[in-house]
Amino acid sequence: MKNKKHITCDITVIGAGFAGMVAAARASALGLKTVQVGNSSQLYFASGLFDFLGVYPLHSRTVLQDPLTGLSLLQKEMPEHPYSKTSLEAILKSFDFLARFLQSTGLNYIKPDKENRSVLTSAGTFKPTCMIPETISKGCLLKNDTNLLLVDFKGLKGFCAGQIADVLKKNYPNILTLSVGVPGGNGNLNPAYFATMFEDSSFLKEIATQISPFSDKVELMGMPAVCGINKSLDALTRLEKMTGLDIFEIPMMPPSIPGLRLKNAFEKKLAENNVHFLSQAKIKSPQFNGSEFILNAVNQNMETQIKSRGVILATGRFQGSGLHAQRGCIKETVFDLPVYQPDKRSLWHHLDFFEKQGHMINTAGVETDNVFRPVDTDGTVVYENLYAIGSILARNDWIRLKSGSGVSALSAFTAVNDFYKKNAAGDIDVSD
Amino acid sequence: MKLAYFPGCKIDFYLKDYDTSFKSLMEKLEVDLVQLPFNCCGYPARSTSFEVSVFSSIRNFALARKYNLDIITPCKCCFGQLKYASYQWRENKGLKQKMDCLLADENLFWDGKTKVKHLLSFLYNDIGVLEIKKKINHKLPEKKIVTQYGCHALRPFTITGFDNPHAPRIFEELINITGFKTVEWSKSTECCGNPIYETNKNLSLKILDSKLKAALESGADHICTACTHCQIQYNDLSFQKQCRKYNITPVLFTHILDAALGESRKNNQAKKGCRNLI
Amino acid sequence: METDVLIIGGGATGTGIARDLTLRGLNVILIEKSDLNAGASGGNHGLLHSGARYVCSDPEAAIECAAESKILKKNAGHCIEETGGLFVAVRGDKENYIADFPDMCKKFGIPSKKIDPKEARQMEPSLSDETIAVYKVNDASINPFKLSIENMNDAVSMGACYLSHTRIETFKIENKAIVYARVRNQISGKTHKIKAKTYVNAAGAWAGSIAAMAGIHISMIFSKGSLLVTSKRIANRVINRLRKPTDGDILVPGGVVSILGTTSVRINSPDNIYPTVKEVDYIISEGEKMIPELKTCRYIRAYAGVRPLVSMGKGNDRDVSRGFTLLDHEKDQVHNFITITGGKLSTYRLMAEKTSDIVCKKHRVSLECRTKTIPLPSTHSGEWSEPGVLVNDPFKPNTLEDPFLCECEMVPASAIDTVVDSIKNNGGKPDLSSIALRTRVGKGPCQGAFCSMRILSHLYDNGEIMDQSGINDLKYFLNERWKGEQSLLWGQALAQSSLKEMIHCGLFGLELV
Amino acid sequence: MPKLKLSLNLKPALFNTIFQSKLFCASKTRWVIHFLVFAGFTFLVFFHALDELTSFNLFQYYQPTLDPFQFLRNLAGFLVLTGCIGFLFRRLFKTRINRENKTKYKEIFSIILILLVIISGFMLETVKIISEPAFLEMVEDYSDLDEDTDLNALMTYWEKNYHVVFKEMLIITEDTLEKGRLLNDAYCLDCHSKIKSAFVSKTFAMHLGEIANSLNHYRADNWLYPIHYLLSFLMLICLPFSRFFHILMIPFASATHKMTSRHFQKETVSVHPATFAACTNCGICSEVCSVYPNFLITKNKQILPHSKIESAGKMIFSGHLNPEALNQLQLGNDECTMCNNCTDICPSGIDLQGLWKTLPQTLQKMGYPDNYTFVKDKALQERGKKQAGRTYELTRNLAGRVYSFENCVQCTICTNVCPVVAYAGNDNDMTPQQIMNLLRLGEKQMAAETRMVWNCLTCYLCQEHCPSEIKVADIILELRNISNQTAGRLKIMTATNKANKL
Repeated sequence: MKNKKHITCDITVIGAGFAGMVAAARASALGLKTVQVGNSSQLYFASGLFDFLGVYPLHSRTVLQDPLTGLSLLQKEMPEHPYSKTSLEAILKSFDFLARFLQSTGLNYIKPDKENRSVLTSAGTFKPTCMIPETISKGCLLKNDTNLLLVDFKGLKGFCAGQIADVLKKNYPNILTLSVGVPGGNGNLNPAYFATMFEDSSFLKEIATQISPFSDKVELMGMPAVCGINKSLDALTRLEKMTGLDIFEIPMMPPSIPGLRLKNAFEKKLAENNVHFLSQAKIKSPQFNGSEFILNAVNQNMETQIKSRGVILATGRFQGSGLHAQRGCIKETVFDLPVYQPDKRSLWHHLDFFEKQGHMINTAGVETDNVFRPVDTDGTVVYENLYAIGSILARNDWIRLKSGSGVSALSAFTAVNDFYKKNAAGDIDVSD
Repeated sequence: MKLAYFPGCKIDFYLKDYDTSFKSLMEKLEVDLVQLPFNCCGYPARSTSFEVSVFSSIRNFALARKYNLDIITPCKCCFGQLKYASYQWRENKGLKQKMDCLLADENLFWDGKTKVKHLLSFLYNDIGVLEIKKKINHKLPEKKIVTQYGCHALRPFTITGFDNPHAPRIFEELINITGFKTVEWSKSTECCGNPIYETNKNLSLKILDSKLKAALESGADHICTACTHCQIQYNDLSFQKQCRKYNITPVLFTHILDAALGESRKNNQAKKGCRNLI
Repeated sequence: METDVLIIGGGATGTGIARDLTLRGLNVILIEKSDLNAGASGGNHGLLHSGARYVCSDPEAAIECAAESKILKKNAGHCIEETGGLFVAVRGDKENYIADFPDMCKKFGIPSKKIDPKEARQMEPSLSDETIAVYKVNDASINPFKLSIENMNDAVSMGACYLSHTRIETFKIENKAIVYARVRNQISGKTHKIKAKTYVNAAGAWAGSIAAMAGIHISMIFSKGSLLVTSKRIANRVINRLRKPTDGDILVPGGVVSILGTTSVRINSPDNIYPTVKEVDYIISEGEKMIPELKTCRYIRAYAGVRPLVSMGKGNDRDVSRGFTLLDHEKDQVHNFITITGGKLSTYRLMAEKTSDIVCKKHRVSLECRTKTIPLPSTHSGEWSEPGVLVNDPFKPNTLEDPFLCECEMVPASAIDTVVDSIKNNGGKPDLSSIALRTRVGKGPCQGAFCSMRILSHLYDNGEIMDQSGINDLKYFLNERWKGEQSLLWGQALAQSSLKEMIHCGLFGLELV
Repeated sequence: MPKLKLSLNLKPALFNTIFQSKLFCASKTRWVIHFLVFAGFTFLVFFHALDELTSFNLFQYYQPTLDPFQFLRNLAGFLVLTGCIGFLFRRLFKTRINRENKTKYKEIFSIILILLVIISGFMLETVKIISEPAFLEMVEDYSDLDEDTDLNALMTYWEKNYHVVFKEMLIITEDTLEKGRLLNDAYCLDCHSKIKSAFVSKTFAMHLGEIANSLNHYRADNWLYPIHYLLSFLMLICLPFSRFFHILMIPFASATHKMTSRHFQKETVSVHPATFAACTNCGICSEVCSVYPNFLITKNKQILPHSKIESAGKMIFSGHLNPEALNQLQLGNDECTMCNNCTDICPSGIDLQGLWKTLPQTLQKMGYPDNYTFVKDKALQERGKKQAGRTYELTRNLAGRVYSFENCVQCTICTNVCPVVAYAGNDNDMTPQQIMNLLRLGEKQMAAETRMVWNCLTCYLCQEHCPSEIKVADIILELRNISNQTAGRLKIMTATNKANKL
């Protein structure tokens, strides 16, 4: 027999990825007693950039400068898409909430603009995105004739300034590169540990002395996104002062430091807001007794019975194990909800990895009503107070559309607001 | 309330202060401590034999069960190991059988009912922050404290269930009621380095040094521990020189709370500990 | 360029011929339209047959296999793991085939030993409990990549020349003989002439189209075989189904994985082949009868190869002899052109020997074949195609100066450098695909998700790549990996591949470039 | 051994030597038994054996046959006797933790020797009491009786009151007794107290019966004397070689033992090897040993302090310890948690903890380093060797079961959060994730021999952060167990090879 524990709460968020975190943030901000279950390490995979809608339509691979035109087209053409369930204002509001929430933890984001921003990645490509951390923001100042210095660090795998420069050479001819030797080790640097070194002022000074010779040759400097974890902006500003350059970070492949910053910020603030977090627990045999959900959060040593009026399902897709693909079909793992999916496995994936329309399997997921409550095949709501948010939502190929964070934030925000409106607040307006 | 006091191997010889202040604290909170002939919690044996380590813990549980007592320990390492062993004992049928046989040889048995509490989780869950706050009669000066959580209580969360493993709060809340103020630092949940002190002292101290630097950046006056091993690590002599350089000293949580609960008349040593702090 | 012999095709046979001929003192150029083992040589089980599989269907091949297997074990031991093999029949398999098997083995001198099914299950716990008969044979597993790399390296060390990414454009034929071949470098796009005394067409499945350039018709049949790679080694020995050779009946251990195959699907062209979902499911459903674990285990990837068969006018592809076809085109009025195709990996050396014999006859070289006796040397750059080489090689406790670029298969930066040097030595251009061919890079569970980027930036760092081609290189490499993945993505493999898509499409937006 | 530095700690040593204070704390019954022997014997040694030096000088009228000396001697003898019987009883009928028979016999020998000395003493006294010849000689020497009747009277009196046994029957009458009493008062009373006080010997004498005559005949009093002397000397000779040595060494050990946690951490520990001899093999240390349960499972006696000190003594003094035993000793000592329980309780006052602390250095010199050092050093020499005929292992437990690590998505989060990877630099080789990959590649043994496995802080950060929820730390700990076993095997192998070469 495992040790048993009982918790009663207003709302349970299953999942601790980006969407789950936003939901828990919103719920706790509204004063709901919140329990969160999941594995927050998924945020190590988050780029830390909040996309809204980057590419639409897919077949023409149109990179959107102005997401709003794309959105209206998408809402017209894809009425089932999560974005089509709500308005532009709601999306902007959810981003706004998110920005304020993160600001309260000391993580500054540049609020959404009318235009998408292009963020340089470590592959030398540009990623269209909407809301970005302040440490990355100066990269948007990059123009074709900018004198740019790209810095990499010896031993930091997967990031080569020369590579980015070579790839960009055609359009950005004035790029200089510099490989900085890291004081106290020239070998194998792991980003998370390396990032902490930037919070040390003596380390910053040594880095700065290597960069300073370039300060009158260039106006802008790009470096891998490893500049500090908990005080990233502070570290970056200090480095800027020492070198006299405008500096921006370039996101690289996971484990991503901007993602880690998000993780820390969410975790800290949510714990302060008294969100009860059950790390790595799994929900087994959830039940609904007519008025509340009874969820068994099981982990190795304990079984926590959660009685909760509402449930937010933010378990993600395959990587987050919200969906599980067997050889023949795709299942939802917690409530066994109906999953919208291609008819057979041969349709799941295209032969070309970079197929422009994207792989069909990425549209699989849970279908919902307008407030993100999962619906049955015939369109009826499965449970009154069960919401599905984030990447588990069907018909949203967020990887291709570059719409991951937007859909997550929007659905989380809408779902929690809806729950609050119906269950706690009466008819108070919760739009703020 | 009556609990079996599990001091762990090190406290008696290396950290008598912790022992006395812990006892004095428990006395003030009206908790009776019973001393049983406990053996090692089994943590050190994790390196050499899984079976041995589990058995060591289970034997302690069986001892406490004999007197129908739950276990309380001030050591995070012991706490973690006891939790871990109880989990393994329950999950692993073959292991359980073997353990049960060995216990029977000594006329002992265990049914899995004994609970183990760490000082902090006991204060937080069983006594309650508000209850303690009521008893505080001595407001301590506003000093800045950073907390050293101690790995083995915190992780793996799915076994210990101590507190949110990524953003724990218990320790801070318990300190903040005393008047001391906790400040944030990046390394509160990281290891102190003690587990490899014997084998790789160099690395062990390097880790400790990085912690001290981070604590300094946060502007703390003291590092507060609630674990025998962490405190022993911070007490390391070669390291203390550096502490003095940075002007940060390690303090035991029991000293802080003990001081906040008023001076104890009986216990001289505990009194001294409190005084040093204020 | 001028040489004695121009070999077309860099598979096991082509490289084998190159080594054989250089050992007999001839000058050789080997051209390959992509890179080593691009065809059937890279798309097979990696099984060194004991011959037992063919005792009933093709005794001739069986005897050849048995003899060759002995020679290879002696001379190329470093490419071979002597696993031993089992022939296993499960309930429902044809009784008379089982009954005939030992006699046939005996008849053709192939050692086999009956084993009690219970004992067999102790030897290989993964075997089904429906097992009814088991025979032990001398099968072994062979690393075809290492084999070709070592053959080529040895040939190059003796003066041969290897040109990768070089495709035959035309043959200039005059007086019933090829005067020169015009070839095009696929990467630079430049063409040039290669003049040789003899031309050997060892293009495997593409032998027909090469021959066609010389105006000769060879009627080829293309039979696609798909294979699956499991994420772990399921059995220690080669496990064959004891029945008439058909689909999904062999499981071969290959280092740390097992390879399950195959299928036999008639296709029209040997280009652009890939395993399909249907094939994958079929192979698993057949394999799981023999080894139930195959139903649930994780698969890393699937790949397909094309068996180049020369039509003899029979019906079923499986009935076509697996023996090889060696054609001296003198009869077709091209005197200095030889085609070698068909056959199997196990007999590649024999095929090379026979071909070289003809070449030597034409060149009036009287030296005997020496590959039978001279062991294949092991080279440093060849070693990295072996899984976990690191462990064999001086294990540096200090990985700081030499970080692993491919974490899954633990390939350090120094290994990449070694391989890059070797590629450059052979006149090739180091890119992700050619590196992956010669190392274990990208063959682990992550299928290139992380290592591709790390290696690419390492190459840029070292100045091996200087321009924008890196992105295309990356895309090409990932797509090649993807072809092998897409048919078996479910469970954890799907989670892994979605992570890969998140990185390369979601973050880097490579699909937009 | 490290540099020896003797600093004496006299007060507790004195206390422990005279009152056996530590034994008293450890076990009351044992203290009682032991103290009986100790007190009795000490008295006998000082006031009886050495009476020429002590008693005669201290007490003017001292005579061994005078009360209270006679009584006290008997009492002391009796105490020793009871104590020894207690000793024997405990050793024969009470099982104690893991006592080897060999040591038991050795101890029993010592006890029996004491018993013999005491018994021979009592016998001597007894035969002296009953001895007619001795009586007559005394009469000759110390009286001027010349009448047969006087002699007869004294004899009668002595037969009655002093239990001398005479050959011929004496006729006892009131008169002769009265006369005898007077004569006794006159001649003997100065030197002979009432025989009652020699309560042990008297009892013996009264129960001798028939043998008494023959004893008298053969002058047992004459030849028992040298026997008693010889036995006493035998004991004296045995002193340095047997358990008796502890009599001298306990004061020494107690005096040199000066252990505090501060000293301990400063690493200024020094243990004089001579203190090993203070060990009486009482086993009390093992009863309180923190890691006693480890012994119950591993059955490695070298976990228990009383075995360890014996082996350590053997190793240091004679070097005659086979590789297996040395390995066991290393493993056993490795289990020690340095809790000071044994040292705290040791009745002999030996600085056991100090010994445990210094033991690894000695063992390392003999080729049995701790496993971390072993793995670390081995990495330089032996890892480069090519393993011939590599086989792939298919096993089934956490480190051997693919299910436990195959879900790894290679994200390197575990590596990124690992403090060892972050701070160890060249001190470390593999990262946690690489360990998982080594396992997947079938290289379990290799994985177990990496430094990472021994550097691991067991802080569980990796496990807590793994998005695939792989039990990274648990696997690493399991590998450490494997490494522990194989390291032991290798050490024995190397040592045996070395020995064979020599």
